[in-house]
Amino acid sequence: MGRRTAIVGVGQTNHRSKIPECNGQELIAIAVRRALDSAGLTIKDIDAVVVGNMDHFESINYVDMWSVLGFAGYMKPVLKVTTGGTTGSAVGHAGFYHAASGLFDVVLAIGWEQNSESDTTAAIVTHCEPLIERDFYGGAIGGLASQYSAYMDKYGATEEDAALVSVRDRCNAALYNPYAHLRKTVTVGDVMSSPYIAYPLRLLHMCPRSDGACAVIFAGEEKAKKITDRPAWVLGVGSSHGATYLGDAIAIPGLPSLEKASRDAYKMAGITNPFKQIDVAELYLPAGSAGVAWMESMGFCEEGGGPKFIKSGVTNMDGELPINPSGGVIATNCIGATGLIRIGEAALQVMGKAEKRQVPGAKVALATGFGGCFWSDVTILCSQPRLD
Amino acid sequence: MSSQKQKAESSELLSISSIVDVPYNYNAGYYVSQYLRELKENKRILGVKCPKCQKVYVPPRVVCSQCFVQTKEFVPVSDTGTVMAFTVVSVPYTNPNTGEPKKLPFTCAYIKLDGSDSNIMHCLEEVDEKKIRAGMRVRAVFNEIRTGDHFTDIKHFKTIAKG
Amino acid sequence: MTVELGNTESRIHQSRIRLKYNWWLGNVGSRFYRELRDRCKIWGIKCSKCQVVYVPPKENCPKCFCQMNDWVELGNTGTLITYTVVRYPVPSIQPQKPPFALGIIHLDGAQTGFPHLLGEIDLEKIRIGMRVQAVFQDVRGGNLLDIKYFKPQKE
Amino acid sequence: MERIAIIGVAQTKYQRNSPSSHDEMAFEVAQKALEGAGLSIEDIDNTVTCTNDFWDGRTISCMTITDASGSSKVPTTNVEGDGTLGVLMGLMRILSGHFKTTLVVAQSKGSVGIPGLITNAIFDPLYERILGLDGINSAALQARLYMSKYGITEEQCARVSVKNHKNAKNNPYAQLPLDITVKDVLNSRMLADPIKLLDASPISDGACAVILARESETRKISKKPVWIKGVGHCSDTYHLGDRDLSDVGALQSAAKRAYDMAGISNPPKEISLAEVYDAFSYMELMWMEGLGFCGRGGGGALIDSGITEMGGSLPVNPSGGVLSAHPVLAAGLARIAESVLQLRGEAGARQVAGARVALAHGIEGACGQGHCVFVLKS
Repeated sequence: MGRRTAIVGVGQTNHRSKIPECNGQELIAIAVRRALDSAGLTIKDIDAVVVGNMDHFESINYVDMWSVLGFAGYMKPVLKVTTGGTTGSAVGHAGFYHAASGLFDVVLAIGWEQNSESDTTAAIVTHCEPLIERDFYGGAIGGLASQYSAYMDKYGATEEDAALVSVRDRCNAALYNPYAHLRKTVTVGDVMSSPYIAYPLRLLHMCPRSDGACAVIFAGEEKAKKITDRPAWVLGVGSSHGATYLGDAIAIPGLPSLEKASRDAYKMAGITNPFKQIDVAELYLPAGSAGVAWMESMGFCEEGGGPKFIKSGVTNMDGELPINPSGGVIATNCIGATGLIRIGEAALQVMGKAEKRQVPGAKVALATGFGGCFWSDVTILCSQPRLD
Repeated sequence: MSSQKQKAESSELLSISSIVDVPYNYNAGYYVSQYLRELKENKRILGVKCPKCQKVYVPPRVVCSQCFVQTKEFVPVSDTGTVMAFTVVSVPYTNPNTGEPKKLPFTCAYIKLDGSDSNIMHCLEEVDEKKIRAGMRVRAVFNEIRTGDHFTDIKHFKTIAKG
Repeated sequence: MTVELGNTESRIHQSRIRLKYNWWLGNVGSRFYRELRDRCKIWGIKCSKCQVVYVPPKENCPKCFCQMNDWVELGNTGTLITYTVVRYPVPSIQPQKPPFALGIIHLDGAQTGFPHLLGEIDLEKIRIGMRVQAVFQDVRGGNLLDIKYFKPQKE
Repeated sequence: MERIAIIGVAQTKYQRNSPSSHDEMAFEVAQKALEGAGLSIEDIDNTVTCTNDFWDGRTISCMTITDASGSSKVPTTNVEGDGTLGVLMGLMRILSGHFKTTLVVAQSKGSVGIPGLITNAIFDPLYERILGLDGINSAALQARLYMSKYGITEEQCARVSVKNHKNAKNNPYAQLPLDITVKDVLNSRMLADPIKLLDASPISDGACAVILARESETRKISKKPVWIKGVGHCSDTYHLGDRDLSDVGALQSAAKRAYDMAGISNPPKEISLAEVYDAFSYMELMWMEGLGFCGRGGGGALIDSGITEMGGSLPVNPSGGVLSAHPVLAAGLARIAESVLQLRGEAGARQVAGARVALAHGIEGACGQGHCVFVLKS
């Protein structure tokens, strides 16, 4: 039977719009070295590696093989997991399954992207079915914008509601997170006066594209306890990746995949009242709109209650459920790393290592991943091996 | 391939630039081939029906994602439908099919055709977001010269005037 | 209309993925190509722990993960480890019209191989162990083909 | 390790320019694997897909087969790599205690793209790609070095091709069942010395599916379960020049892990048959050495001895191997599927009599940089 598993180390680069002083493998090495240092380990202690990114963003085929130069993977077990925007969270889950299976004790999970090497939106567009959908998809921005137009229509939400999320995340990044890419405080007025890039979303509603890498180290129970006094225990994982055609997934004003993935993760972790039981959340919100429309999917508010929930301020740093102390995806989006950064940031919170962005006393953290055909991954981490 | 200069000093950082150009012969398979043939020959939009839940999917596909049974029956759906969601795309990007900049703006719309239970992605003639809303009724406009290509055989969807 | 699998020919939709990429060389790779471009010099980098000289150089030792900073200037000559003569065409990626020769060269002073083209050579008389030397381009842009190819070294 | 079994397998017929789309192929094998196991989709509680964005010409290529692989309603992940690694992922998901039954689906359509361009993208864009390296000519560099170092002859490599194409005649799924002679191989068109057309695997379309289950689930089905006794995977370093291309250390390490787990100390004696990833004829000889079926450099003598022929003491690639059908990603999964058929005694004309323990092997990247080895037992 499987065994308890925890996160024992987290490392990430200082994300930027471009990092020309590193090639991709050197970028990975920075994150890996920081993760190893944070756990007091060396690369010799790593039993297996999982890596992920998107092939066409850097045009590298078989990245698992290429990436070994980023962690001296010579004579190590390595494999690659790629599921679109959910790649980072899927890599994290794969790291968890590696360790939980008992086949490997200490497992390194790596997500990375050097988006500055190509035209990210063009590469994203190629994820559409090439005969039916590719020509009219406006990239991830277009999908999110379409979804929010449907949400606005159904629940009367506004562009300003989405701007509030953008302001929250951008300000958190600016004030608290030295690793974030965009570190400038903005106001709702700033967001609303930025130009539309895909109606109803404006430039400052959206995430940037970033260069960066993240590494998270998972360990089985026995090893985890030896490595640190306070690991981040993985209590729950959930994942829902449905649909082949975007047409089947987008024209729905919520995020059914997130609802399903969080339900599975809550069940596994024993969470019955997510709003009360979760202390902090690191959510893959690629646009401010998602921070409004998807709140109900995790059970944080009632259906259509997103705007009211955000306006109440409970998700601010001093609120009852702080969301994205790191500044989230709207401040940093190195796509293949993004989902793993959410897991890493959530782990830092429950390990009490989140420094200036620490939510005091955080014990239970939620991390999500989003991508592909509007897919979701959910991870629940806890400072203890089980909920009280 | 060529190299690009970043800075003209001793710590000058270089990069390798290249156009990666990979042609693909995407294979439509059986279901989508039928769909494209009907568009071309009969200006007709085909869906496929799940024998279990009776849902109609456009474009046709081999399996019902919910029931995991093979679809067995093609059914024509209407050329009219409802816009379920939309966006007017104005962010510049490269069209990966050509390597050239994508022509902007365009309206990406998710349309539920009458008689279908799924949404198809296509473009609207209208590109002014103030004149588009979810729930709006639209009709397919077919190209006179059709080649069996979904993107061009249906030229776009046009707003159906009220009344 | 019922589904009759295999009833029609599949439609083939010809398209492509055509995108421009700009891969960063980083500090180490930039220095390697600057030296090649500006001074026709080939540099390797040595792992102080493994005592192995790598070419092309890289920041981290591929075997022990040490950060490497010990640059070693290598000669323009070396020994052929292995080779092949490519006799089939692949559109757009081949540096020369086939047939052309590829080899991996053990540069003097390095412990690893350096893959490159072989030129000024009788394609039927290449052999493992032969001595070769780098021929540089007259006009160099900071990429691998600043070395035109390796040719047999005069005895 | 808890006992995990393979309880269902299915393959498409492998062919060039298959009329089916990716999802149609994936659905065909997913459905056939379920039917073969006597299961319905409700019995599957998670899936793993194996797809590749370059081969498919699509970012997030797993999306293509999400519905068709039954992944829309259960947790799924996508291993972008050989099918053997997909099975490893499926296995770990079950061993974690969170799942009972995993459906693994791998597919690829080599005929959609241009393999030379797609495999060129395996190489480092900074230092290698500009040389026009691809899957074939990099293998030729490896073959030349390996053959020269150990005195392996082109005839010995040709014999692998003759054997495997002949074996393919007994495999209804194979793409290239051929009656050829060593002379035919030697006289076939030179691609990149020393690799000739008949030393190389074809361009193929195809899909393969495998169902894994924990022991408690195997009681529900009538088919004889085939047990996963050992697994190991390992990678060499990346730059071609940094590797000793004649070395098989990564395979030795992967095999050792799998053998240790399975309790195998004398592989040639204890293993009944092997399905290995022979993308090129010389590879089968090299992999034999790495798997410990003979000593280093003994691959040539091994094929000469006839031991690896059908009827020999260790038949290798009774299916015809990858030389007879090479649907990238699905190819390694097909090695597992074929091994399962052998251990169930359902391999038809290619059945190895009395097969009890089988080895299935997949590779990853250029020149076998990565390897994954499975030991299976009836």
